[in-house]
Amino acid sequence: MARSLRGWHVVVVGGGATGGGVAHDLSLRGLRVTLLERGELTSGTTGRHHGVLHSGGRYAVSDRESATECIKENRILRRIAPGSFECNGGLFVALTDEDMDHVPSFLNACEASGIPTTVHEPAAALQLEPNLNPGVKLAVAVPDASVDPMRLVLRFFATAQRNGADLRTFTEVTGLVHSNGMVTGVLAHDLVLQRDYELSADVVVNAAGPWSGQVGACAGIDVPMQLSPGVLLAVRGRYCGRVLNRLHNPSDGDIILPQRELSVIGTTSWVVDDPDVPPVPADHVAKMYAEGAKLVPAIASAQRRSAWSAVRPLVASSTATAATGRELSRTFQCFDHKQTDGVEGLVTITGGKATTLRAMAESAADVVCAKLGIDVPCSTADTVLAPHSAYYTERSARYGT
Amino acid sequence: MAADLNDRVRPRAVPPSGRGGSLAWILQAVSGVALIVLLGVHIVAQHFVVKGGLRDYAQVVSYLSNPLVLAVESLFVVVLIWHAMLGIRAVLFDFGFSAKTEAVISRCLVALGLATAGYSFWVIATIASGR
Amino acid sequence: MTSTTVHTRPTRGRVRGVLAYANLRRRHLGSVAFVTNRITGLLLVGYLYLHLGILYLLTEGPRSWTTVLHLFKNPAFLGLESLLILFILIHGLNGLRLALVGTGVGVRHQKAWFATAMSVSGCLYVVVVLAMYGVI
Amino acid sequence: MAPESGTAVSRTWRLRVSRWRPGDAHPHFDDFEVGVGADATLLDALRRVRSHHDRSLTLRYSCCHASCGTCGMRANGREVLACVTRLADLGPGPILVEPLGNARVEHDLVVDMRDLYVSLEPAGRPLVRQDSVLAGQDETAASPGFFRYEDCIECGLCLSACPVAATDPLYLGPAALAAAWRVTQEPRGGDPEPVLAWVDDEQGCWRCHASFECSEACPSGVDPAGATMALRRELTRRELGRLTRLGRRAR
Repeated sequence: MARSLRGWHVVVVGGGATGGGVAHDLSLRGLRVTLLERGELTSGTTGRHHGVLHSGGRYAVSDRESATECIKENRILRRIAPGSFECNGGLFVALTDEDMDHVPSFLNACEASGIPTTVHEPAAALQLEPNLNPGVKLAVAVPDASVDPMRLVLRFFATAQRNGADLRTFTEVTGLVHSNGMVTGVLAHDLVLQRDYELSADVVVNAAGPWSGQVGACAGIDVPMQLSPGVLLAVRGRYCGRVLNRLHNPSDGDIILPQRELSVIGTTSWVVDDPDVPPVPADHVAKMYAEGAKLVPAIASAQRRSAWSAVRPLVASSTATAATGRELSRTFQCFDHKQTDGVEGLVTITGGKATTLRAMAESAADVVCAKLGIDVPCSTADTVLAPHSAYYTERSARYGT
Repeated sequence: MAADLNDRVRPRAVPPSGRGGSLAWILQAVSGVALIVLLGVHIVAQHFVVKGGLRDYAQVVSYLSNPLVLAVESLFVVVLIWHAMLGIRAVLFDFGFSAKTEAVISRCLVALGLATAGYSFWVIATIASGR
Repeated sequence: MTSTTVHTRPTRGRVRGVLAYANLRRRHLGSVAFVTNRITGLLLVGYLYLHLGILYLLTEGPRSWTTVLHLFKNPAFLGLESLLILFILIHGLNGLRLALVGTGVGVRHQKAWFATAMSVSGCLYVVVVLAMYGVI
Repeated sequence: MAPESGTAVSRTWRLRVSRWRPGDAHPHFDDFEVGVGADATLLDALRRVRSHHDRSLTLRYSCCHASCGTCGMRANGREVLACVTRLADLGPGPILVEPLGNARVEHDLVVDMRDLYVSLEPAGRPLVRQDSVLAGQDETAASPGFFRYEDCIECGLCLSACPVAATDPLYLGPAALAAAWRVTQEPRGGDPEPVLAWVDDEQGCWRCHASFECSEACPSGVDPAGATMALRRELTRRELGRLTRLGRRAR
């Protein structure tokens, strides 16, 4: 290798889970990383996702690949981020006969995906979760957990920062420096000092989530995005100890997640073009109340704490353009634009779920290292992350005191 | 683990005496409660018992000549001055002075307290002796 | 790892800082109690030294004391004296609340304690004023 | 309370936002007229300002449901979480939006959270605790125990509201004292003794003047003032215990 590892400079665009994972992975492998985020870290989709550390049960029947990925990552994350989850497990709850029909295929699919399950009769289920709908017919326990989306991802950023990554918040990417099919850097605008500057890079990783399309467009590339917002409702009062899922094909409002003193009900799914300010339709919020009340009747009269929406950056498979975005596979995709569009020096990583952020980062980092001819294996699966507070306590003041 | 972080996190002028803060505060609270009693006695004995609320010179002298009154008044003076000085110290410490300045303030207040107590005892003594 | 000290927290300048919490516009009952306790406390210390100064006359002998006595008898002065009693009541009873609450007793009802302290002070003050002006 | 249905008819709100950038002598205020839904939150309005009026306005937010603690600021002089504060509750007049107090302003509405996190370190960063109380169940019900994030979301509102922190940079602050009490109650394998020794100090729990502003400002019901007083009760109990033991030994 001509230069030392620190000689290679990678610019990561986007301060969400994917950006955090990639910055951590590449810094751990020894590369010099600069990350640009136009707002605060995790202020995009990452901060606002449901907060479920999926066991994969939800996708076992419909998306086996996604499910297997989830359970693998679920275990890794518990190992590398100890103490960051409410590890109470999850329950898939069958309420109607139609749900009961799903049980056999659900159990088989879970087993095939390597997801441990325990079946509970109604009496046992009500003992575990007293607020559960008394009409419960069957409950299947899986290793779900509750996540604090901001703090888990902040651990990745804190570790990356500790390993030398330069995390620049409130810095917006206004363009990509590219000529004759090669991206050599980014044009950055510091929102605080109102200053424009250019940042050269050996590889630019586009981890901008729902905005990946806009970043790709800066180099004339059409990233096949499908933006699918979902509404989430947080109500005051913790109505369940563990994550409650409705046992049927994934649809709206069928997960209740306990988090601190709140219960978060989600989610819905539709398709939009503009990722910026997704609306929070009142009828969706009403639907959350209705669907949530099926699992836990007390939710119907729970006091609303907040309702918001977040945009899922899904990968539109070139063939099927889905109506609600839910049909699309929930695995992630990593585009090396040298292969896909003949543009060197730009990698886009998008799609997937929060639970699989480490795996997404690993595959993106592998692609980057392969492009740069660096043969350093990924070790994020065995490296315990720094505490989230380290991001603040070890951050040197950027603008001087 | 938490202990070693302690000094690294916040260098301290005064080494952690373990009882650094609690004694000062408890004394302030105890002296305050004591004052409710002592001040109550002082006001009632001095101003309410007497018709018109004020004693002329002779009555004051005779009142102070009684040793029990002398003892209670002296205790009252000490506790009151102690409470007052701690109170002023708490107010001044709210200005966020440096540790060194705060140490100086504490010493000055002790001196002021002693001076005030000295003066008070001198007053009581001269009156009681009926010069 | 950079050294971690807490010195970097900027206060709004010393005097401004103290004045900051003196303005009670957007503060709650707890702050009202804190500020009243502080103001009455300082006033009482002021009175303590005034009182010690006047007692000096007693040491001068009967003549100077009786001249001052007349001054103390007129009703205007009595009004001032009653204010002193009010401050003592407020500071004392609020101080009692702080002593209890400050050691974790009745913390949940701290506002109720403050309300009782103030109302008891008010009632006793009325009794004292009546007694002073010889009504009772 | 049924969910607020009704069309989100938009209304015009007037925001007066504090602006400051490294190098400015002192903050100035910019006024914005923002059209958002009738039941929109302060965060919705600020995000709209950012996307439609002035991109350079910098503020922090992440979860939008008062669970991450990044969007703390002062609205009309009161410490709030922007994401759950409805504009309708902030009154008609221009809404004054300022950064948190008692912390170094980095730019506009973003303050440096370093001191808050540094003050929380010695308590050992308790993030998850055990609990068994579910909403709608009376506490005596034998609902099974579960793990749960602590209520404290490290938002810094208590530190901003605290009058002692306003004047004394060395004061530990309500957040740290509340964290110390949590560790004392549930050591979680750590040793609470050094934590108690750490707060038993003139700049620790004995510095609090019981104004209870921190508990009024706390959006998560942590009651830091109650925790500080509980620390004092524990320390006083130990102190009196020690004195009586000394007394007995002396006799």
